[in-house]
Amino acid sequence: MSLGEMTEEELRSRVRALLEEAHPDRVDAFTFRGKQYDNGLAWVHFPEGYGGLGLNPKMQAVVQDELRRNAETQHDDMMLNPIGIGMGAPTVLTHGNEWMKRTLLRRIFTGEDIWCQLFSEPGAGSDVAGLSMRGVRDGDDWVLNGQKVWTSLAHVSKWGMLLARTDPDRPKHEGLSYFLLDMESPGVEVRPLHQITGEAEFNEVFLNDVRIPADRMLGAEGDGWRVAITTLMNERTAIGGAVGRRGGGSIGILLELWNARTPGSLSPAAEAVLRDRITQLYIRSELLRFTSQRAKAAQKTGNPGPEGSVGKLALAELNQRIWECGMDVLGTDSLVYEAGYRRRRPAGESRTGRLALAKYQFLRSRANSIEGGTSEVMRNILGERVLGLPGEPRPDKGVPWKDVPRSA
Amino acid sequence: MSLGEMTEEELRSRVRALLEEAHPDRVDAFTFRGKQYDNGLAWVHFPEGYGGLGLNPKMQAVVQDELRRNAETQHDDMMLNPIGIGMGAPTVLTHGNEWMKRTLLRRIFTGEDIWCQLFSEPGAGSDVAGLSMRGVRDGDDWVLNGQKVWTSLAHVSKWGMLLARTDPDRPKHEGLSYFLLDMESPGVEVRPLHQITGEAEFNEVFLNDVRIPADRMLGAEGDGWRVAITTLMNERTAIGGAVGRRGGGSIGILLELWNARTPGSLSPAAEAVLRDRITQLYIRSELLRFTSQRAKAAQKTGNPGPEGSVGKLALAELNQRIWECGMDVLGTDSLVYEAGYRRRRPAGESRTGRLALAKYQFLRSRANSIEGGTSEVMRNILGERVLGLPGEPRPDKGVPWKDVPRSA
Amino acid sequence: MDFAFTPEHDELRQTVRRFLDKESSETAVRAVMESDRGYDERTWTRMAEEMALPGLSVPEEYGGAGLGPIERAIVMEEMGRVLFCGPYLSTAVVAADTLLLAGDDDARGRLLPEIASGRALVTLALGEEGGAWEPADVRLEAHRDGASHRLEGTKEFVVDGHVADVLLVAARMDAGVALFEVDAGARGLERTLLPTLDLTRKLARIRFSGTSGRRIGSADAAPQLAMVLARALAALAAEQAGGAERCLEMATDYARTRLQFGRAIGSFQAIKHKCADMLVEVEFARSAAYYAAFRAADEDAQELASASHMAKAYCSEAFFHAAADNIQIHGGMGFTWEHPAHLYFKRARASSVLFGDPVYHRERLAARIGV
Amino acid sequence: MDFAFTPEHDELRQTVRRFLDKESSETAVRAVMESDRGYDERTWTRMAEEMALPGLSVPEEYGGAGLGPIERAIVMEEMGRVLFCGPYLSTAVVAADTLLLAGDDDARGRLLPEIASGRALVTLALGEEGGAWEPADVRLEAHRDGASHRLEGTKEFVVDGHVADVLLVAARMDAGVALFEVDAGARGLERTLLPTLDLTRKLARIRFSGTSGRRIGSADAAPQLAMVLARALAALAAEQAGGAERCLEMATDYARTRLQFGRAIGSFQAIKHKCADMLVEVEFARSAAYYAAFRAADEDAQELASASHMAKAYCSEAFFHAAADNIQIHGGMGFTWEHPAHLYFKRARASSVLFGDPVYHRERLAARIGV
Repeated sequence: MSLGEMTEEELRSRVRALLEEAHPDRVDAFTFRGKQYDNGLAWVHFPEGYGGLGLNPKMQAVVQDELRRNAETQHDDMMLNPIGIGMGAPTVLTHGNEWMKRTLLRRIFTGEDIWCQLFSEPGAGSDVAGLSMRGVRDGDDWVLNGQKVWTSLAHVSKWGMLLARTDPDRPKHEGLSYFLLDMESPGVEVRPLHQITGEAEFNEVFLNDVRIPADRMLGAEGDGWRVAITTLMNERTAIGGAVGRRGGGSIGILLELWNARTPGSLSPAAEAVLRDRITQLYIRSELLRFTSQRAKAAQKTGNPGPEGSVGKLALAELNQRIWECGMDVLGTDSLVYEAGYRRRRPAGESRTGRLALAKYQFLRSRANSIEGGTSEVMRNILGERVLGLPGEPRPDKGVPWKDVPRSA
Repeated sequence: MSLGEMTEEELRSRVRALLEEAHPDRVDAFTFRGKQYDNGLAWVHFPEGYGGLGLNPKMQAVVQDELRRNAETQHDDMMLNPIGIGMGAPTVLTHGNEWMKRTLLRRIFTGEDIWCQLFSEPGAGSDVAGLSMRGVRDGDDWVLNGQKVWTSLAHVSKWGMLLARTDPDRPKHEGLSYFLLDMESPGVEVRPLHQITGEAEFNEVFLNDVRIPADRMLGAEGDGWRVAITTLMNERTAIGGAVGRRGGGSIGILLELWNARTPGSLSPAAEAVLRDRITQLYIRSELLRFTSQRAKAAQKTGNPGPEGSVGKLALAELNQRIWECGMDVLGTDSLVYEAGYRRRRPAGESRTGRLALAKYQFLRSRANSIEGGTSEVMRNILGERVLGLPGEPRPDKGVPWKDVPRSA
Repeated sequence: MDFAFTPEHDELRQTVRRFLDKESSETAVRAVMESDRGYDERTWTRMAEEMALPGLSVPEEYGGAGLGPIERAIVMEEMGRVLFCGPYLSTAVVAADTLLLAGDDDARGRLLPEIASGRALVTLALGEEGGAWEPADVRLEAHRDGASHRLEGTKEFVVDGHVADVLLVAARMDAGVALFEVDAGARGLERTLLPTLDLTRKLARIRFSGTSGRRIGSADAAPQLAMVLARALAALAAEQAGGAERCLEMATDYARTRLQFGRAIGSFQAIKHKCADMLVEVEFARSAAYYAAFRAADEDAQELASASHMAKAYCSEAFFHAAADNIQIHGGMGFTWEHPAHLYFKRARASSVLFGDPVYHRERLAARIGV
Repeated sequence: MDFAFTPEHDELRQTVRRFLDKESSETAVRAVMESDRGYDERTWTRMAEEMALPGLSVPEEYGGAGLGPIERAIVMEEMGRVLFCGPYLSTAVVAADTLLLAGDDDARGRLLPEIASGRALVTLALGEEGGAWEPADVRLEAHRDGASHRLEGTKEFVVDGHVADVLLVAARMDAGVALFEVDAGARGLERTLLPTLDLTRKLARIRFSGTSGRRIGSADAAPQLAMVLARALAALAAEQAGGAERCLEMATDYARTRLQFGRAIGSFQAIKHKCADMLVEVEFARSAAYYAAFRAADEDAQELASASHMAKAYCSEAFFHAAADNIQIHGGMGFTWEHPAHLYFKRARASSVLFGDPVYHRERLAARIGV
């Protein structure tokens, strides 16, 4: 029989076989996930030999279920290599060469190699395709120079998915190529990028005459944007997508803060005003949940409407309002920032406890309307793709990249 | 002595001489204003023979003062011919030919001829210079065809200041000419334009093969936009300019409505929420007053800043919020529109009494963010002229008008 | 599952939309709104005979279609889109629910078939001066008089009260608030059509002077009335969502085709982003209305109460914003009588107050969720 | 006449701006905000010796410049623009006013010259836990003990309280609320620097355990304190207006120069119109702050009270909006620690709460105007 027709029961027995070989309760995650990969149970929809069995993606749920049934420990933490597993693997499978698929997919799944994404640049924010990092061919290598920014995990990554400009004479989308960068290469410098909270979730990455072997290019020269689309399509943007539980998330904390307020600290009138605001925020939070539920229901019935597209914009706005309101509820207590602003990698204590979390989120949420597409860009997308309104005049359209005005 | 050096006392005695000749308490407005004009006391800064004495504009105040001192009745109602006096006269004086100045200025001032302005068209709103009304030369006449809209007073006007396209092959600002239209000409049809309140403040004006003698053109052929600027510069846009008294205007009525509310019709909480909203609106109303005062003070000291430019935008927004709040204060009473929607010219009863006025204004105020420059256009002006931000790409720039895409 | 509309639902929506496109064009709406009756009898009859809409949620045993709140929300949403002028809310929604819930078999048997067949218009007379909508606020009094009762007092803002054949009147009695059936022809009944801000929904003041009424249901109908009101809010919210959707469509259609400065105005971010923000509110409004409809459907009284407060509070504001922005985007044209934009604006304003305004409903919701 | 600034005013503004450009650069602000003292002593001394700013509104007889609230508003507005870190608000505004109004010649004579010369930092300790700012809310107690008094209790959010040489403490006595002068070195005094959200203004908690204090002024200082607070609000509002102005400048400068899609981002209406709306709020904020300053100048207590509530309520929100929009317009960059945008955002948030938040002040204003 061909694996394509493998039944659920056959798959379950294959999982039990894996558990005979290596059991999560007895071996570490690295060892177990290696075996899981070798048995084609990492991504069952991937081809045989690449961590899969060529099955329908839905079948992966069967694997996870069987693992949950037969083991206490679950070595399924996607977060151990989110970008590698979420975006790297599908990109390598679709556009990578044989060497990449053979060598890298397994190490991605085991978490041996952490991956990061090197697209954004200081001069290319909303306009990513306008990026400036230069890649020049030199013998069997490409030599790269320039700076990337907003790179999560760069400081612990082995591989970076990098987009660079290899032909400035073509219009911006057409002059890009896509590389796999060994983050340990000479000339790669990673610096923490501190944000409003003092913490550094992200990095700046500087490339100074970094050499990348030509066979580390994904897709053809000048075909980088198409490859980048694959990566971005797989960006696991939970933003606005997840359906939380009632009173969960930000609004839940706000309600806790409200109910924990010091009696008498507010006048009855001030309480009434704040209560009306909080109720509005509660309603919006619920409606955001319902709207994602509608989106999911519509996907099932196969005719998804606009309800799926509004989440990111609405969530960013709502989250900021909620935390602003939280600070108003805290009143003078909001003058104090107990956790302090220490310049370092994200640490727990700024988010432990309702109070610390509220203050941290008040600051952190300012990024919600910027990261993963600014609210201005989201409104363009809603206006143009969903409502069918015409785009703006585009002075950079069809113009050689080198001739398009850009920030220094 | 030349009149330029006429002293205040000399001017006052000249006014008293006029009063000997014709006294407001004894003669009607038409007769009196005729004499006032003949004595050069209509617009003292106009030249002799054209209703003025070639004096400093400031001296007009002296005339009005002297008239108030010596007469009960004041024949000074600018509203009897607002567009003629406010915009027509200066335009004629600056760009009109001798015949126009000799014949029309006096009749404007006496109110014998009411004037209207024929610029806007259905297809040319924010983009007035894009207007379509065609003017074609035929012998000694121009033949005009097309439609104008939003024309106040057209139904009672003798003369219309009309902007038409005489050269479609030039870019839009360069192909316009400016005409004086005798509203009684054959082919001119005036239709009332009813608005949200049912009333018709404005008109639509249709021109069907209307002939205008060539010597009724102001400025040169193709020079119409420059002439139009003169007209628009003199538009007496009180909007946002006037400094009202505390608690006057819209906010005053809102406070009256609030204090006249039925006790117990609102819960204490609802009262607190509305009170906070009303207080915010009160604050904005005061700040709008202060800001206009600052503008006036800055003009005096001769270094006006941005404070003068924000009024129109702020007032439109504020006025709408105030009347929305007024309806909320009225609660279920806002379900009723006592005055009814009768299709006719503006009539008093829809605005008599606090209640009727509030409901009328709630509807009428929707136009505040559209008439005299939409809020979107005002934001462009603030952004570009005040803050110096760059303009948008302009596909119609320098393109022959006939080649610029436009609405049917 | 929540928000899972069936093919039958979509079919119903399409049928209703086709019917309304034919029967409730802008011309038809303008004609009817200028009339005193405020609806077209032929259309209403057709709606009953061809579509069975008046009896949509009337049980089959009473000659209705026996469908539920979800189908009703779909119908109201479609009616809201075209500002349908007719006694649907008063008769087919509020009155039908009142009779269904009042627990009076005799009244049900007499009146529901009349409603379903489109022969009778029935409306609930609840609100009074000062305009509170809760049974507790009823001041109109009923006194026993032999077999029947006599009603004394005035009802305000009674939807279609000037044309209803039968009035269901909430009146105060010692035991609490009870419901009374009053014939439109009864003596001592004075009905005044109010000059409404929103011409597309007629309201009447009804004065009762010793008017005789027949009590229906129990001596204390407060709980039933609360349920009737919650379901009415859900239906009204769906109508508002429909109105908001239509405003967004009008605005975007215009923004796509209206050219200024050589560009479609919809290509300017000022307009485009206004439309995008409208879209978010419209989708939220639909979520709110649908959620309330689904809660009404599974008769979860507690959750329905919260959901209906939520829906009415949010949909009222979303519709008003959409209607106001639609005028703004249309510029001067949107401000004229000839353009339909102002009709939506007035409907939005009026429906936001009918059965309680957003602040009122948020206050009720806050109490329920313990904020 | 209102809002008529003289050439001297403009001259003062220019001088102060030049001084601050030199002494309070972003680098300087960052250095000082990271320090515990929270200000640069050399800058403060220079501010006294070269500019006579600490004593700006101290009468000449006490070694001050004898200028008034208008000049002070100008200085605060300029300081707000650059987020000047220093004891100006605490010492030169609030403490100086307290001493001026307390009506205690001896205290005036001893302390005002010290303030004017920049030798002493003085601050008013008013607020307490729960954070109400009215004399009526003071709970800290003072008990007579021979010639002096003993203070018992805790003050919160005392501006520059950790570095002040002298504390002016509002304490409850049977007669009402009185003011006490407490030496920073006094026994039974515990001062804790609070980790503030806004690093550019330091706050301290001060615990008094039988600490001895010398009473200044009358036994009931409530009216004086109310006036001190009103004048403080006017000054703080001017600082907020200055901060908002600067945010608008930063945003527009960036929008002019930052290119995306081959265009300056300021040519996109999304950004351009955001800036235009900021401009309106900034101009309104200045109007509010200036009006309060002019009312403080002509010592119209009633009108000043309303004006200061108005100014603090409005300028707080205008500054916060401007600071938030400035971050948004700067995109990712505006969210980094390296960029100054977040410093304004935190200052805006903190100053909107200091001495009462907008809802609080609107409630007070409503009571005054009878809404």
